[in-house]
Amino acid sequence: MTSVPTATAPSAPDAAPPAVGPIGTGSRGTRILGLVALVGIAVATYLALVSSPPDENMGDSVRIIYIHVPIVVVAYVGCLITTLGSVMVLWKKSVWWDVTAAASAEIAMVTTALTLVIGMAWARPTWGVWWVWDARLTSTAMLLLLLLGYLAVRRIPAETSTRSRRAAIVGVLLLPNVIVVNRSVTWWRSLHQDTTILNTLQPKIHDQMAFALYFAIPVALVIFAWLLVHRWRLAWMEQQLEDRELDQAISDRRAEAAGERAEDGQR
Amino acid sequence: MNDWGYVALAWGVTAVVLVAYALWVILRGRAMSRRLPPEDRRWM
Amino acid sequence: MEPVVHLRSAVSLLGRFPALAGVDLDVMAGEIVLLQGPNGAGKTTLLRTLAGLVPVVSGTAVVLGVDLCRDRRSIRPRVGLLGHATMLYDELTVADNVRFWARAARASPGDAEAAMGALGLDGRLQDVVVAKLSTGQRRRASIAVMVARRPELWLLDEPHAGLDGDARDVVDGLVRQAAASGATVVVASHELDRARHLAGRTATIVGGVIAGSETGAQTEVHHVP
Amino acid sequence: MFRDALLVAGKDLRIELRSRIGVNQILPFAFLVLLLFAFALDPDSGVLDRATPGLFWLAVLFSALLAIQRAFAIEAADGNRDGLRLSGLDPAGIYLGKMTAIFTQLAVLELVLGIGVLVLYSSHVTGWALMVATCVAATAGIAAAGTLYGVVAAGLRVRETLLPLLLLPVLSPVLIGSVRAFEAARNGNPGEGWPWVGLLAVFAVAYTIFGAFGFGPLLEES
Repeated sequence: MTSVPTATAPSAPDAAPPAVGPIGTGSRGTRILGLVALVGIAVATYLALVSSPPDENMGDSVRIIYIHVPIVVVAYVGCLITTLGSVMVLWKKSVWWDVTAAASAEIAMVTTALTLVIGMAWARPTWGVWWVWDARLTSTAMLLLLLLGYLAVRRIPAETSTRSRRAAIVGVLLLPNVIVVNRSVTWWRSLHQDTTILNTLQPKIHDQMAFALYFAIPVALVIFAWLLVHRWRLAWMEQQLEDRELDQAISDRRAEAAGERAEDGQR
Repeated sequence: MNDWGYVALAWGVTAVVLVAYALWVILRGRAMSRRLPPEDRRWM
Repeated sequence: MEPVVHLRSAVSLLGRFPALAGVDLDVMAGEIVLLQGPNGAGKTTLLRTLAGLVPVVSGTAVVLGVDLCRDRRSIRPRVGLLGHATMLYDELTVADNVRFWARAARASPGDAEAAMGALGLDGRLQDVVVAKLSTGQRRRASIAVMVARRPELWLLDEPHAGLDGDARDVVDGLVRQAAASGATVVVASHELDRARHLAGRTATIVGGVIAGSETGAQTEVHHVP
Repeated sequence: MFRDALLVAGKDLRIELRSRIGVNQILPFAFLVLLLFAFALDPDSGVLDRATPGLFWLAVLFSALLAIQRAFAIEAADGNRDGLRLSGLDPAGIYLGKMTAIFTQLAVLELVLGIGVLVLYSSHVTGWALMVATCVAATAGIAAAGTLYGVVAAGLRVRETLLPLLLLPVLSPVLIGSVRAFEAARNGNPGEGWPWVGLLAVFAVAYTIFGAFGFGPLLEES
């Protein structure tokens, strides 16, 4: 017996000829979205840094708020989507939502870290210190740690469905934990100090200032959407590649079994 | 450092981090898409 | 009659490695089947899959009338798995261990005592902490846990390893007795002479695929797709 | 479910009684933390006295990490996780059982540690009822969340490093609540402390319910 029964051999993913068609995670939709974002960024920057007046109390450092608030909104939306996605994974066993939760958690992590840095850059000229044990700052720092924990769970090497279920259980708790931490920290601080510090956050808002702020928030959400789509596609491809490697491993193993059998036959 | 310095710091850090992150995602996406056939990238 | 084990193209993963790459296997009630094959062929994973511990990612797998692709939990109390790991708590005594696992499986207290008796673990040994047992005694305690649970499907992974001659005979006797009373047995063993003597049929597994099955002198060879 | 919980809790506590890891290692560690705090904060300046409630609960939190890791280490030995999955025990029962065992051990630890704090830091207490209620609610919360995140990390190569990262941020409300309640008890106005006990109780109940549902899938994924 000389003919080795060959198992169905799909082309190995690494050895495959360079994929045809356009390369990357972009598409028509994302290019339009990206264009909208770029125009939005230009206008928002002009409104925030040039056309709007300095604040009576804060001076020019009010211009930090125009970027701070939109970034915070993105971070919160990211957490919300992560928790929503985790619920859908547990409920419907959805791969789509698993990838969405992962992509949005990573963006939320980046924007939460940015929130802290921007917040400190604002606190220093306003309050004279980089950090105060204010409820918002403290609970934002805890939010960053919760997100890091979630992403650490995602990075544990495991079979796809195992990983998605495990991450989903941690992810479902993300938003409730953020809320409980935030409430307890607020309650804790409010017992100790009055809210004079917080009052500086609510200045009398000039019309142009309000417009700069309210314009920047949707722009940030467009940027978030653009990032989310690209990150989603990247995560999706990573998952597809893992699945392909698995199919390859299964057919390798079958071929190996067939080969060994053929050797036995020759003996 | 006057107020503008802190404004520049906040805006600068945000710009650098977001651009770096976006670049990372795009470049990794390009590298990854070379290893997959188009049927796995249906958004093309 | 419906087979107790019915696998078609069953694929199971160890991490990201396909330990079972499409297994076809049928075992009827009351049968004793020997599973043989080289190391790394997938014997242990096959037994763990049949026990409902390892998920079946593709193909068909029905054990004791339950579809493992849908529900892996409900069959577990009905199977007994004797693995490489003894699944005993080192800090507890032999009797504590056997009684705990027996009660967990809702077996009667009498079954626990009877199982310990059958494996020579009554008397002085039953109050010894598991950490102080010899390898052979440990194996015996592990077998006693399995026997006490009165499983319908026995999955034995190298049941003779680490046992002396007398204990091996005891194990073989228990297996025959179980099969005679309607239980089904799948046993993976390197001790082919002893195991062939016990088993009515031998299935060979190579590279995560069943390569052939043999009853007495008859040999039938499956073809891989 | 409750039958299974009792069975598992009894088994875990019996293992603890025989191995005495808690008494011989975790309890001494908690005392060590108390001593180290005294070295770090000058006992003569009054800082130590003012910080006592916080130090007590930090010591409990760090010890709880060890107790949770120990509770899952006994299942990791020699395939016992497989044993639990094969056993036919209700996963919610296993969760409640392990949680009860951790709760019991931590309660004993808090009692001994509390006496230690009274003696070593020469603290004086008022408001016993508030303090006992705080201990019960906070410990239940720590055990409930700890058992859930413990099984997430159990059986992984990164378990020692992953568990603190996951668990400590989640337990920060428990730390805040229990420390504030203790301060209220010490300062002689327990009225301020009871709302915190309410928060701790809500936390414990919510995590117990979620944990009872989430434990099964997590036990599978290993």
